[in-house]
Amino acid sequence: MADVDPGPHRVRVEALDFEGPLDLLVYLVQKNEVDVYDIPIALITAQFLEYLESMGPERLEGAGDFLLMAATLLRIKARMLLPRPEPVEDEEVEDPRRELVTMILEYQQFREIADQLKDREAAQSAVFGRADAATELAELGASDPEEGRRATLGDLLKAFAAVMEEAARDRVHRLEPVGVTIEDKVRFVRGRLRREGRTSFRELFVAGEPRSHWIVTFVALLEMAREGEIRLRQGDRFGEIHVYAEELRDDG
Amino acid sequence: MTTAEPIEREMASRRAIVEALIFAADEPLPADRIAGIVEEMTPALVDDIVAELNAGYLREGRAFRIVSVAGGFRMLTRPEHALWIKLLHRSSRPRLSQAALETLSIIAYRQPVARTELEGIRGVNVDGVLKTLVERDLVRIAGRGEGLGRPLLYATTERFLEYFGLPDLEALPRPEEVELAPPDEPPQEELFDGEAGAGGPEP
Amino acid sequence: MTTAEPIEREMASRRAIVEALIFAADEPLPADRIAGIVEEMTPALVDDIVAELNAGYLREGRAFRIVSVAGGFRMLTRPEHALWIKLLHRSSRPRLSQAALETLSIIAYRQPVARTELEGIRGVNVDGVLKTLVERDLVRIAGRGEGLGRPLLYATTERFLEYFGLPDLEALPRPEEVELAPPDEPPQEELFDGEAGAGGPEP
Repeated sequence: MADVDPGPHRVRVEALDFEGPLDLLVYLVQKNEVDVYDIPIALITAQFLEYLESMGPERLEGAGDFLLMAATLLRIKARMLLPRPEPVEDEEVEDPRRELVTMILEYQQFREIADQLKDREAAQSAVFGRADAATELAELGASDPEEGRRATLGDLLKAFAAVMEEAARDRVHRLEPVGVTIEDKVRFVRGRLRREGRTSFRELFVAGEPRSHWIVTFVALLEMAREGEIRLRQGDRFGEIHVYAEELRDDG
Repeated sequence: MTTAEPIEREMASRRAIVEALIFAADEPLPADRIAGIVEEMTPALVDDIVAELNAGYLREGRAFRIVSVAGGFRMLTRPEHALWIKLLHRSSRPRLSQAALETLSIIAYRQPVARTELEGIRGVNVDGVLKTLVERDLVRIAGRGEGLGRPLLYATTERFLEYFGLPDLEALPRPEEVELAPPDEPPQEELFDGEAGAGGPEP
Repeated sequence: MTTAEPIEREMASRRAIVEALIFAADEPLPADRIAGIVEEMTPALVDDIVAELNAGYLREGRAFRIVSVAGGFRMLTRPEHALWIKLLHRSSRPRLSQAALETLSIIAYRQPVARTELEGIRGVNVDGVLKTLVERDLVRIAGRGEGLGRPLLYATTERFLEYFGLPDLEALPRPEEVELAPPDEPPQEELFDGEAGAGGPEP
């Protein structure tokens, strides 16, 4: 475009940021205005390496991909320097650059699609649905507000990772001495029941208590239920469970 | 559309803006909020425009209307259509609570699995959740275990695969397969441009 | 309401039901789901009614319209009101990064596709991007490939279509006709391992 072309060697790329080695290659091919089917491999390789050298430490985590491409370029360059064998009849001589060309063109093609998707994304960001729709559906009884949005595979994976991490953390707690006995918890439950006659199941599991204590409470409750000392009742299907003292029980 | 007076066009456009705002709002929209956004608009004018919009909806037999509730204006379906909406959503894909999702994920990876193991991992009672998952045909009883009391074992169903778009159970990714991202690389940053799409409509 | 013929009234009421269902839904609503719950309704008739509704909205200067997206219908505001609604919502939706867009483009055309093929084309590691795309429900795991280690295969989701406002995969943007190889050379298949992606629309 410029009238005075400073020459292809002057392409400066240091300040630019690239998505990856192919992004850089496409840039170099376009900037040098060379034919992608006849890439001046020595020139492009030199500029590619120049960029690599200029990469600051903050880009180092992606440097491996660039180094890999640099190695490919150097290999192609070396093969280009080899004297070409006389073409044998019916046998195509493979251009060492062919694979590279295919990679560049293919990448370029997908980048065009990405650009078009980007335009579509921008267009979509200008239209809005009813942000209130989910609320209205819940109000109409057409969906349960207790339930989350439609779960995806990603949600499933995340849930599993979270729950396993939590369980692993609890396992560490379980190694600590329990420090509470079933008898302690039976007394605790009786104390609650004596005061109110009934208690909510959930409230017996004291928040902040180690989970090992909950297990002891649970075993204590099972024991008491087996002995007929207490009765467990659930209001409705998913409702709260209550613990009642069996009235006729003569507590000895 | 062509020969309208400038004033009329102006009114029509302000009417459409008010309509767009009430339509897209995620909560009841007070008149003064609208007046604060649209220039040369007053709460009283908003009230007039809403009345005009509602008259139009009625005239055209639209299925919705703008209702004034405590906090402001909401665009809602007319009550006579509620039945259809309920009917539609009875047949829709079930949604899952966090508790259901967690339990389901353990069943998916550990199947066939007993209730006690599920409770051991989640640390809470899972009876209710299990029941819902079975009712929704995401989980099935797959037999009985060997141990004490021969506990029921749970596994996922065909419906489960369909729900998560999986061709078969084998395709369920192992957590370590998807967790390959190096920890120093925050994925959100990688997915999104830093400053993102602020600003007005695109050229 | 007044002297309309029974048939006309019937039509008007069915139109209102379709409108109510699309208005109330919080995701794209397929025509066959509407047809499935309303008597004597077919998907083709739903299409006609939607066209009629849209003509009415245009005539009345409504701020919204019904758009065909991700295999269903969704009621959305017209783009000219975007500026006002963005003022209302305050925070703007973040846009996808270049890495995410490029990865999505390849998945869209090559699905189902393995991670190695994505990395071969992009020339960079895609672990982090893939994980986040799955979490964001733009990409799903669609099975496992045949090759060594049975790699996970990735495909796009319905959410992907909705995000980009595409009615279906056929509507994906076409790249400019770029020849992948000079005309006298064999086509690209030879250059890739056989495992590559079948299925999906051709670029």
